[in-house]
Amino acid sequence: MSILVDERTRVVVQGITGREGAFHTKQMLEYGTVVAAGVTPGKGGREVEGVPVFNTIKQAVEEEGVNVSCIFVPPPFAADAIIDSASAGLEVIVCITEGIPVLDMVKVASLLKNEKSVLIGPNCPGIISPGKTKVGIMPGPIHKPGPMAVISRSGTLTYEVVYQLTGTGLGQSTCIGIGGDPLIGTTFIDHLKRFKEDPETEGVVLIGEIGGTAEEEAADYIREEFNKPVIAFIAGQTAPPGRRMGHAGAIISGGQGKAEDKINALQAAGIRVALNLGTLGETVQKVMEKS
Amino acid sequence: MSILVDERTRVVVQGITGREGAFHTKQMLEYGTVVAAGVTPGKGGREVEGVPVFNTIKQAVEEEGVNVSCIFVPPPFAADAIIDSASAGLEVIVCITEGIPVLDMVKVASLLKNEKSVLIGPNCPGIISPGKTKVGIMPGPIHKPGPMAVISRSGTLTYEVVYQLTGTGLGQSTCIGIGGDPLIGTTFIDHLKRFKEDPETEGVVLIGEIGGTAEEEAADYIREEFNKPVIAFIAGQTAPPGRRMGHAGAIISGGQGKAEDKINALQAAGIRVALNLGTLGETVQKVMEKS
Amino acid sequence: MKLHEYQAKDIFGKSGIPVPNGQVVTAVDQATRATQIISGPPWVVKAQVHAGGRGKGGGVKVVHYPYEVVTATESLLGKHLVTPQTGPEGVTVNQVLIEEGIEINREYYLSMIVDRSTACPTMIFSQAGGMEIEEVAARSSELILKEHIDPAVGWMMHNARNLLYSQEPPPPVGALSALMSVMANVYKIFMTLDCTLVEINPLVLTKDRKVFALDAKVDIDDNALFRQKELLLLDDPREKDPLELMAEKYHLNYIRLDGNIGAMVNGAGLAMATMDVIKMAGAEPANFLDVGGGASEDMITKGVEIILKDRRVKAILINIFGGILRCDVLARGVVAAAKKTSIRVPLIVRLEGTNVKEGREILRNSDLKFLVARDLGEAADLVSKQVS
Amino acid sequence: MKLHEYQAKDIFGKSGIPVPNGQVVTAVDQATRATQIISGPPWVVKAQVHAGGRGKGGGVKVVHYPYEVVTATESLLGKHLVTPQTGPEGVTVNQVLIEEGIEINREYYLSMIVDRSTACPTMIFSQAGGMEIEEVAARSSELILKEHIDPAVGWMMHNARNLLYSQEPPPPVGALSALMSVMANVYKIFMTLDCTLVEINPLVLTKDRKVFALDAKVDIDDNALFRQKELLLLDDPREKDPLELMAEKYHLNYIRLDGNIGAMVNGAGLAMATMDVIKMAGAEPANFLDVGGGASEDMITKGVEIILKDRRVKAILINIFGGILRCDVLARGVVAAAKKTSIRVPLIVRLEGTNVKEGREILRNSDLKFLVARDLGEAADLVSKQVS
Repeated sequence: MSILVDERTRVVVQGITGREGAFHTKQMLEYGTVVAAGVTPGKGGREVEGVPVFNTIKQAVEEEGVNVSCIFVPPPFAADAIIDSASAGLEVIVCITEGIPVLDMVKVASLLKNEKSVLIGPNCPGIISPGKTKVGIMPGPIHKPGPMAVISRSGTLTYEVVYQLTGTGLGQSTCIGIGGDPLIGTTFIDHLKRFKEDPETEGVVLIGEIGGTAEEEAADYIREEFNKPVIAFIAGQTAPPGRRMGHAGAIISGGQGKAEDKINALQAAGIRVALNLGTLGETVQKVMEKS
Repeated sequence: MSILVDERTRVVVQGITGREGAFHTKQMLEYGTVVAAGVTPGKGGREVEGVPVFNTIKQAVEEEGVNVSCIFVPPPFAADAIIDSASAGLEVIVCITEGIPVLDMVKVASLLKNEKSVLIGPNCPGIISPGKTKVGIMPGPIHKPGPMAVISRSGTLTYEVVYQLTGTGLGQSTCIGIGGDPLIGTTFIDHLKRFKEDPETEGVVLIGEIGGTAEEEAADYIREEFNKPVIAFIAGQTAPPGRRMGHAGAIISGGQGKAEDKINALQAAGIRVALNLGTLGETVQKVMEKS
Repeated sequence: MKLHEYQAKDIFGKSGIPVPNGQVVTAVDQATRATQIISGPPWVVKAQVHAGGRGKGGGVKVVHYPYEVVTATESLLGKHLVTPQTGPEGVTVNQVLIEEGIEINREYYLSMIVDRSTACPTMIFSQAGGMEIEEVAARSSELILKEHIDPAVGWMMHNARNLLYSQEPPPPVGALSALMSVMANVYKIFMTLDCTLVEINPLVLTKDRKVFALDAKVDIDDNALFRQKELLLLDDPREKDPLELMAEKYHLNYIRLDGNIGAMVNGAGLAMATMDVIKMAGAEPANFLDVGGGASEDMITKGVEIILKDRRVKAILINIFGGILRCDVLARGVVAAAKKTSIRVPLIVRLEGTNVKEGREILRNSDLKFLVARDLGEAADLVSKQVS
Repeated sequence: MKLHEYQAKDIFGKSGIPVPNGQVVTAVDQATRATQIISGPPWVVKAQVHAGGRGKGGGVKVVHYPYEVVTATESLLGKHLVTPQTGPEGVTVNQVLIEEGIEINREYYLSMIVDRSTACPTMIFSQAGGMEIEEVAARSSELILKEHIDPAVGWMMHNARNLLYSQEPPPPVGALSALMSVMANVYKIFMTLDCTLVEINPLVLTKDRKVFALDAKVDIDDNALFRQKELLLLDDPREKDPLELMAEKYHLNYIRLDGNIGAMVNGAGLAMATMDVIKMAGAEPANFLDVGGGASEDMITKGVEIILKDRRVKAILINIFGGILRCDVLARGVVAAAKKTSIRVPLIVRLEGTNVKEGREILRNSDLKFLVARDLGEAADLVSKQVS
């Protein structure tokens, strides 16, 4: 009833001794996540919230059998942290860090082609399988277990959507923030494929925004291969071209990445696109009731 | 009755207007190889031995449907030529060039992880499926079609072996020179796997030499997975440590790469190792008669 | 971070990409001297502004007499230039580039970006140079060629050849190596300076087969400026909106727009969606403002102040989904802002999430006049009422 | 191409890897001056030869008085140094490096190579520094740690941390960043100078947590010298065997060995196999000689001459499998050599392949005395007869 992370997940927090790392380690532990280790180079041997700190990912793997990492290290060191985790063979790498240089991500992407690790993010809220584990910074209590999957390029917008879903009684199997950067580890399609195989997921809410063509590609995939109801929302209909709207990846450039084109592509693929965020929860409820 | 290259093979010669490229284009054509195109940047539009010359591999693919390349370009430009062919999607890339800088090959190897092309060489005589096609510089007439596969790190030594095989009446399915450099595109194991699946190949002659551990790894593979007779020969039993014996890859260093260790590993895996090159042909014949 | 044309050409020149001789002037009296140093006629006088579409806005003048260089400079310096990419108020021209005119035989388009779907640095080349590349893409996309560069191997000569030999007709033999060198240098600049864009449009060939970058655009990855310290010196804050510049100082993500409803939101996606809600309610958003997850009380105060500095704003919608940013922090920040600046317009507040009760309590107990929206739907209705 | 220790340390110093102060001298009278510039006692006087195992051969002396620096220099300069890696005749010492002595607290081993099986630049690190790394590998391989570097991403800090924090105990905190910097610089040198080996053994830590490269080995990829032209200046041909040097000039692949049967073969693999045939016949190969696929008549002549210059040679086995190298070219070259130099030893010739008839004909019609072997088996028999 979830993908990628669940009760089996043993998290290592990279940058655990930093302010954000420590805060969210506490939050994750409170949610019930097994945070088995932390890593901060040079601070091995300490503890944060009762979690042992190691100098390297390698040691955290050897000593604590961690299989998922959650990265809070500052942008100049984040690519190193991702590659470190990938080289150590972690299954899932969640990178919260915002502001990683694009050319660092070019390197990361090149390396990940040859590794089995799944990278969520960077510049994302993380991933949560409600009731099981939360790897990231989303507020836990707004979630509840259930049949809806959520895939989103955004953070708080996702919380808003989840809040509405939970409000209408629709719980979630897994919610993933794939990240707001132009180069991210996974696409909508990567996760749609996983949700397709997840028997407990009954429908998907896809939250896109301006910039790039990921939503258009997802629309093609859904039309051709996806067999569960999808409800989409696209943020940025009023965003002007050429400006980065907060997210590094949210920019209309060279005539590409407009909300309008995305909405058209999704609708042409037969996907219900909610235009009004205020009533998105109700819209999802209606679609799911029909199906 | 062959692997990688056969009647379907349409060769593009990279560096066709050079002395060696032109000479061996003629030789290949005489053998019956379909040399469909040549590439020399800036010399597009010419002809060499009746073969049309293009400026880029891309054009050769588009115009002539080539699927295998044979590279004769000088060492400083050879890595570029390999990567060009790989990016253009060629199935097999045979690189004859000797003397490519090791760090260029590091780049090539890294790129090839993500491409489907099979690289034979560099610093190799090429590949021949006798009676069908020859992509390389080996003397064609010493070969004859038959059941023996030959995989070798060497050039003339391979000709010697093939000459002896043909002399004893044993023809060849495919003979591959994998190259004498420390970094080469394919290993003994890569081809053993292909020969395992080739119904017409009845036995394999494996010709190794000092340097690296490719023979030891092949021995492990053969013991565990290979089901046809293998006869091995290792050159360099009298080679001193620390010296490169002609081939860039033929060097005993750090206590590794000795002929003795290779012979021991092969014998321990139950493989017949011919110690006397002079009677190798007879040895193969005996082993094949028994099997 | 955008560079000016003259800054980008300076980088080009140092990297071996040929550019026309030129000189940047900031005062009219420097123009005469420039004509004495720079060969001409003709000369080209170009306004140095970050906004694109300069030519259409009259920011580029080709002149044939030295006195015309002076009058052209005079007509541009200190003036407001309105281009398709500026607002109607335009941008002030603070610098002018005076260049030798180059006789053009052929015009190419050349640029480098990071392609999002392949995650590779990608070179884009077209024989349809000198036009808007978006228009070329829309009209005849077959004229636009791309080479994806694998970061493990970097730029290789076959990348250049694939682009050049695909032209019909291919560039003349004498110009091939110069073009290949420009391409290799563009890649090098892109990688070593952490660029998000390097663009040469047009890249021209003269009759005697010389190659020149006639225009130059270089954008630097803001996230990489920590390791590109010397490029920081090239930043020209005069090109930015004063309110955006102020927001930057307080680490607020603010973008000024043309509407009349201000918005303050946490999170970029939610901020965009809130702008859309405003639009659907029949109004126009006056700004994008993402205060971020870690906003402090002070940042909230500054955010309200900046929104209000835009005199067009008729109402403000605050939409906060408390996560890491707690609703009580937001409320305190808004109350503090009200104490500093009189909030002269209606305030619509929608709070949800962490510490929402405390937040609402703080607002209720303040002198502040504000309208509470229980959800986004209600917020939209309230916005709608403000503009009707 | 091998560099001398002092050359390698010069590169290290310029790249930011700390090395002891030192000076290379080529004459005894420079030694006194060196002691005045270089702080001591103690001083270390080191013979500069390419051959390894210097220490065991008495090529490294630690001394405590200035006059000892002079006597140690005197005892090395111009002398033949015999090490486990030279022949019994040793190598001549032409240069001596005089260095300040460093007080050693801990010794590490650090090197970088290209790993053949992963095709990746690989750093090797061990806390068992100052010993032969092969011995450490054989005795306690768990002490040898490796980091493979993906060429797409290059050296990253976690690579260094994986090596350093795996030590038991890890290096002291004060030395960590210095060690990480050495590692990053070794990688940089390796990649930018096209090295096949960079080795620091030992890399030492002093009591006050300073880091020094006490020894330095840098080998350059011969195939990359076309783009490392400035390194060519560092080549020291005096370190090479004179016959090998001569062969190099004629593009012949010749390696001098200790035996008494010369061999001339086309192709490296066949040349090695022919040496093995000689050995199995009860003799010892005097050399490896691959004349290559494209050998000319002149190159063959030079090859024969070079083999004969080795006075230990009692017979020559020529084994040619004609492919691109035609047998007639070979034969003409051998005949020409016989005209120039008297061939004083028996010549065993085995020819096969392209133009074999013409080749045999040419030999038969010459004044040359030679023995024909129809195949390799017969060649072995003939060799056997020569030594029995």
